[in-house]
Amino acid sequence: MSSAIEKGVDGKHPTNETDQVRELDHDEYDPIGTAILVGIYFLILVALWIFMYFVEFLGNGPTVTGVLLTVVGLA
Amino acid sequence: MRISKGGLLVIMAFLTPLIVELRTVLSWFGIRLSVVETGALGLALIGAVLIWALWPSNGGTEAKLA
Amino acid sequence: MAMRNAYIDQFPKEARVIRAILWSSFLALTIGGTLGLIQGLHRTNVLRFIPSQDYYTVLTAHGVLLVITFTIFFLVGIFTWAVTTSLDRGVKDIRFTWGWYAIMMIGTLLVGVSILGGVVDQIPMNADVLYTFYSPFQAHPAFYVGFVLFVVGTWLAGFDWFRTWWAWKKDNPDERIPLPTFMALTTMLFWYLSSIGVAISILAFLLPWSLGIIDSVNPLLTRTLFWFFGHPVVYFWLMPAYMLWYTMLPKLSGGKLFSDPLARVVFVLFLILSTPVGIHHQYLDPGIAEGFKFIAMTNTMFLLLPSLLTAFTVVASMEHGARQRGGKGYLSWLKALPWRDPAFTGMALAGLMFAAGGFSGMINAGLSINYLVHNSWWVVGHFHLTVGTAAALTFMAASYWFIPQLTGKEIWNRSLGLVQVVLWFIGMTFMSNAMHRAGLFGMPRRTAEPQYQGFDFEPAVGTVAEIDAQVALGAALLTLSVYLFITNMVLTTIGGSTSDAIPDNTYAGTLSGPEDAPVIIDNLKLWTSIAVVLVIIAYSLPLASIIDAGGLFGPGIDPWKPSVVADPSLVLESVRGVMP
Amino acid sequence: MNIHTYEKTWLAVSMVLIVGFIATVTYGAVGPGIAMIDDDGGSIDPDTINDDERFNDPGVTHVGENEYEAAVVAQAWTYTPSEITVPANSTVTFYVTSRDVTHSFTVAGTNVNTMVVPGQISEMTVEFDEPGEYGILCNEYCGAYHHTMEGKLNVVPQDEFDLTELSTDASDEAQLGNQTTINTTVSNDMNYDLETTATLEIGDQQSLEQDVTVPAHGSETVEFAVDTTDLGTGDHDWTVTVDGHEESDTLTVTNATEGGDGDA
Repeated sequence: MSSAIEKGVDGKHPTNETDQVRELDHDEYDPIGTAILVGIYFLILVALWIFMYFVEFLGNGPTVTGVLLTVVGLA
Repeated sequence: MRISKGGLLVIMAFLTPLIVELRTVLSWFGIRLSVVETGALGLALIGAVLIWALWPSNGGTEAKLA
Repeated sequence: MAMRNAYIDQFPKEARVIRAILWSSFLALTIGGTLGLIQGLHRTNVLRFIPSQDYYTVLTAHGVLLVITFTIFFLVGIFTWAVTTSLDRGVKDIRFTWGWYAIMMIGTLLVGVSILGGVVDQIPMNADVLYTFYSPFQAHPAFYVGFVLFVVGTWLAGFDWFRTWWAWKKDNPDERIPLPTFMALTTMLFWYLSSIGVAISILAFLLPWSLGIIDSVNPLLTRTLFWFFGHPVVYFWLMPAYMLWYTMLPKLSGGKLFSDPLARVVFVLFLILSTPVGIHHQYLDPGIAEGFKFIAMTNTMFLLLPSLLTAFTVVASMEHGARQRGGKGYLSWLKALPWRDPAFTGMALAGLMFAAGGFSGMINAGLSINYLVHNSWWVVGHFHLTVGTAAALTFMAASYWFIPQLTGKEIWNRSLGLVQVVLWFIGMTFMSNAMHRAGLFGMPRRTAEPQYQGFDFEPAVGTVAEIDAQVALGAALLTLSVYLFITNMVLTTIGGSTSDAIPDNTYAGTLSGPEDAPVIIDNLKLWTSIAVVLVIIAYSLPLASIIDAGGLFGPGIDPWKPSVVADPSLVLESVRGVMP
Repeated sequence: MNIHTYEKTWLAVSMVLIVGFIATVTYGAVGPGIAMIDDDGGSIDPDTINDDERFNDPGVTHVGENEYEAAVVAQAWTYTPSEITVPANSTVTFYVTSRDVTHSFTVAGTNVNTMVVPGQISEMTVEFDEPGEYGILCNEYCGAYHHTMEGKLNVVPQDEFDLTELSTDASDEAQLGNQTTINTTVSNDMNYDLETTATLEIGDQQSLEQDVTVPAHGSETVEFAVDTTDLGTGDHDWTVTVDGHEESDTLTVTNATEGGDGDA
């Protein structure tokens, strides 16, 4: 419950949580955990996109196609 | 307790999509689980998480020594 | 008595309006959620107690109440909080604020009554036209008038915030726009731009047509104008959730926002790109050239960028909080987050589900792959993860923080709140997973009975019965979750005790503040101009060719009033009648 | 701007993802040749559908060697024709339009899917390689009985496919001694002439044959003259067979004295 209990000074800028144990500023903070998590998300996105497009979609029987004969004819 | 009660609740909730999707993924490898089997697998996973979470964290070192 | 500095102490008059607005929102959520359960059980054939033709009245009400009433009421409330809190000044004239709220309420009532006419014989109205109201379906004029009033109310709300900001700017000429105000204003700017589409569609075509002033409309034109507005509206629902993720989640995690400049860039990108994408809802429409569809896809794909950036910034801010609370390791810091807080946990789980919904959205954005998923149940699974979770669950979770701010009372039962948000996550897992999978084997959306005489669906995994069971289970859990939420809110408001322990009204500080952002980012005129240019590029040629081919008022399209419900066998007779 | 290295990397990776998505869709267009529904079908006034050359008799037409056109009219809550049959190894161009509200024409479990907007004609070309049976459904809400709107698409082996249709005009009753005729109109919707033989069998007693040539996209009527004297009184089942299609009915031959004024 403590997370919601704060002691603000001017009502505008939040101050430390009561259970905060240290203060990290922008320069000394590398969000390595975040990098790992979004990296995993990226890999899931790529894998699922490939699966969806090439297996689920292109493997899903008849598809609407264009008349490519003119293209072939020109080539 | 190795984790807060809130954290434990969230982990157990997070198992739901994992178990549901695991069944779909396994079927692509020819392993078809029935609903009951999936439920049993889910309960086993939840049990495992509970045992992990409730294991006394200071007891862990003793177990390692033994 | 200790000095308390909650929102109600700072802005008692505004707190009253916002309370009224949020209660309108919660009421819509409760009714809309209940209707969702009726649909979930009916479609899946678990329990059918309404005639199937009334399903569409229920569906219209469910859609309108949840994606328009619930979400937009919540966001005008929360944006009023954001603007007043971050500018540290009240609205200019509270009567004006009550005024636009009243207009939105009148609009809602008109729309609500006209939809209700679909099932109540005593009301001589009908609006079984779903929330998309595609012509030649024709609703009662009250439906269109109500819709317009509601939108006009939101326009006035935006004006309210703009003039509060203008007044603040006069007093603080050299200061950067505070982030929450920046977010509310950029959101409103694309809302003004995009709602022009639906305003033209209704005021120039549908309303005069329903009043009998004109006798035909061009269905493709009104449809395109709807989607001109219809995709930006999803960002209208989503932006308040983003604002809460940027300004509240870091604070609730015990940290600071990782980057204020990037948050601004994200909102500028939404302002620029939200509108010129609507044609991606019309990938399978005849009458629109493939090139225009490709342009819409490219814009849509680039619109992924601000959401992907948000994922990083918000998670990094949470990680910052976790590490300040003693979290360590590559991923073990996750354990240090305040999981017992329903406001935090609800928003975090909403963000997680949005990551999954983001993926199905990427599929929806793909031009050719749309053949696979268009108008299937997949799409319903997708938007129940986005508006139905990213927005709805974030709003509910945020209420555990906001209602104490607005009432000065502690939440009646915070543990129940935690159970409620977790229950939403579990229910939505079952429901949306099953919907996505059903869409892949071709089960359509928006249908009362997806069982056909001449063929059966062939699921890749499991059976149709299993899919149905998952959806029904999910719908039941979600409805239970809504009831737990509303119970908690009611008991907090009427039974809760006024407390001195309510936290101060604050939002997250920043690790990299607005001083790191180039001043040009705050130039709203510049970004709005670019947005207008992009809209002109994306829409002028498609609209011109639609009008050129079908005429401004269409090729003699007869109105179709869904209230005229005929027996199918009679209909078949009439079909034979018109056949040559 | 003070942007962290990790976030810059994520920005770059996100751009790669976006460009990759667009590249995949572009590949789909030039590789497998997927085309989107567009404005090629043109527009139409729904009130003139019955006068339209393509839609006044909707159905399948043969237009080239393995090429067919299928015209479909959607209206609440049915498709005309409700059952479409095409041969395997064919290219079929669908033309679909709506008489009333917006529908869809969706072949369930495939990627054949289009909106059907009144005033517009949806044109899409599909290659059918394998025989199969598919359901057609409407996935756009079209009124109170939307959920009942369905159709059928049959892709049959090439040797089982033709576009021959019979319709027969014959009397049910004839007087003994009189002649009666059984007229069968054979229509041919292939784009070449159909040369075939029409056969009439009455009970086990009579079998008549006639050679017939039905022009491409045309029809021809075959007239069988039946002599009732050979048949005798009573009920006689008859069958006309043309190109594997059959039409049957029963002819009742009555006695002149019992049969009244005898102008049957």
